[in-house]
Amino acid sequence: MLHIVNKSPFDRPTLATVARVAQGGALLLIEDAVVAATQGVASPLAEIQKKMPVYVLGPDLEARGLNERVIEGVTVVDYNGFVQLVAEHRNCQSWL
Amino acid sequence: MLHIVNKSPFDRPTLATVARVAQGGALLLIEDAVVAATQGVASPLAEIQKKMPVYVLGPDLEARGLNERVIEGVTVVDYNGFVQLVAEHRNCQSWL
Amino acid sequence: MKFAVLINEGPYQHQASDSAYLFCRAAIAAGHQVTRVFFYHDGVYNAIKFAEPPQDDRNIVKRWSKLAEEHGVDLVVCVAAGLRRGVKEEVLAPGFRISGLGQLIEAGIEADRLVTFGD
Amino acid sequence: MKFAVLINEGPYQHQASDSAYLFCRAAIAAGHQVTRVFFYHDGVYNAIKFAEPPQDDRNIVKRWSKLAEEHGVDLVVCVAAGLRRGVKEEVLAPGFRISGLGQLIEAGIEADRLVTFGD
Amino acid sequence: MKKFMFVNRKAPYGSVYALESLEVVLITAAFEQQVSVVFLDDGVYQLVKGGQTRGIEMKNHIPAYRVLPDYDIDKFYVERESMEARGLTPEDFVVDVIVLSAAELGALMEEQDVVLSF
Amino acid sequence: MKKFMFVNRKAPYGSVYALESLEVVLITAAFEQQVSVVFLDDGVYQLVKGGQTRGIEMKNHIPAYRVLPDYDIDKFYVERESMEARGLTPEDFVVDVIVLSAAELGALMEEQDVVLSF
Repeated sequence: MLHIVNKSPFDRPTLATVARVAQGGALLLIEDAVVAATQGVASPLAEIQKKMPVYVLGPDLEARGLNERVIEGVTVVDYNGFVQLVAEHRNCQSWL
Repeated sequence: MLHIVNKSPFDRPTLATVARVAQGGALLLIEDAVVAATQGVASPLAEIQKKMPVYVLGPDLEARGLNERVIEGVTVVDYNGFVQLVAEHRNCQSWL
Repeated sequence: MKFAVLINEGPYQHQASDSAYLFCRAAIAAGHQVTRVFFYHDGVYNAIKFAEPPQDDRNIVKRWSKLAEEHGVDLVVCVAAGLRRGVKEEVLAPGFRISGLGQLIEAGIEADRLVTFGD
Repeated sequence: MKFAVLINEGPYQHQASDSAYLFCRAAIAAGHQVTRVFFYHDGVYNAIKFAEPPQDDRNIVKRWSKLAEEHGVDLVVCVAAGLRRGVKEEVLAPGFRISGLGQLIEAGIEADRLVTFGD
Repeated sequence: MKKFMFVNRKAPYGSVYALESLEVVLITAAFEQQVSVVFLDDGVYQLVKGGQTRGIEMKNHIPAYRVLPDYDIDKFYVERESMEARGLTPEDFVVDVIVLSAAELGALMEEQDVVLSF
Repeated sequence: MKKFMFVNRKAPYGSVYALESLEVVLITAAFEQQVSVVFLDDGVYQLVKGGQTRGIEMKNHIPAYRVLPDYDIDKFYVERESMEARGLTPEDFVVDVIVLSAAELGALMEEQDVVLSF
């Protein structure tokens, strides 16, 4: 399952919920959630990375001026990559 | 200053921010924030109560079926009380 | 006392408009004056006259129009936020008018208290 | 592959409609089909034809209309959510149609993937 | 037949998602799919009984969950941690629920064909 | 003359509040009031320089903060804890900011006549 998160870990508990609930597949960070993948931010992302690969949407990082701060082990994708991730996984869940 | 909070402490960091920033006056919990004033919920409310009186909007508690769970030391007010609180304080801040 | 109100969200999706309305009504009942309600961000959607909620639900748009009619509350829809979202004269319910952000600042200057409702 | 999309927020206030649009465009460019975009909750505001954003900003409503025209994407506005908020035939931009929630469930059944965008 | 899951994570009344999610679930009944409805995080407040909405002049939609089993929608799942953190128990809810651990809920989610989140 | 404070607590682009808050601040300049603009929680991301919005097809409004000092709006306050928790420093921002502790910010807020929160 592809887990899609769009909220900052500072602003919502969403990423913590995913860390608790999600059993596998992959995680894609979009919109305000991209801040979770930047240096110096403490978030449940490290825990999630033990369970599944983590992707982050490049255009959202760039818009926020954060593209040079991405932490190691997170893969930056564009919208084409977003589409591919949805296609590759049997199902998806947008954690609203 | 009257501090007005409308979000659940489980869903947003707002109440934690108020606990950190607000220096005095009073706090009014409305809308989804009323859950912070109910039994068995761990939130920054206890810390805020050391600094200022805390009020909670009764109609919002009743709508959510939580009116019999209000913790001690929090005063339940109706919309009339909400208006009075705004009038009594020199200024107000809705923590959106 | 003179109150002004700022509403940042549309009707139904968030409780902001409901809370603001019940606050205004209580303020008026207590003898205060609500000089202006300013609708900003998605708040501009509160002015769409075509709204037709289910019979057993409250009609948020009509409630505001009625408050304007009965108590002279000035309902101002932000022109910039409205244009962006398609809330223009063509869709405006009675009692609402479209004007600039300056009306919000003016309300803040003239009222004794400005109370914001949003998400 | 057949994609369906659900949009739960209006234009501008949240990024949901932007993200959904860029996702749809990328999917079509990659050779996939976007069968239906269903607009629910405040998502119904994406269909208001009167929207007139500043010249230097994107026009979210027009973008959706164009996608429908050029790629046959079925843009469905939820009738119940639309009535509640005043988004009816009178305000509908080209390419959008109003129908029931059943169209969302049908899209979920028929598409290979249903992707949701919201707040 | 597909497996549909509806995920509710927001409190009722503060926003419309709880009500409009319920409206989707009701419609889904007509399509004879396999439906499960999940409540976690603040979504568990959507099931708390005894609410009186007169004071906020809204319609109380929560009792409507009780009619869903008549349409063969009776799988209501609540995540244990979310429930306990809010001082709630299954007796507080308007319908019978199945309490799941976070891991159990995650596994159930993996099995779904369509997951809708409100 | 009244003291107006604008409080920004949300990240830019994910929602419109950052942009439309800036539009209010710009208008306020014409009214010759005492204006301060505060950034805390995710609002501090509104000031991060170097953003390129082409990929999301939105307008980059953040450089517009640079024109505000021309209209005598130059009090930009950032709360220290919010900034540090996000791994940011004053060098990361598009304008010169005054970094305040939470308590200092709270005291400044008490002095205001009108506080607008977006």
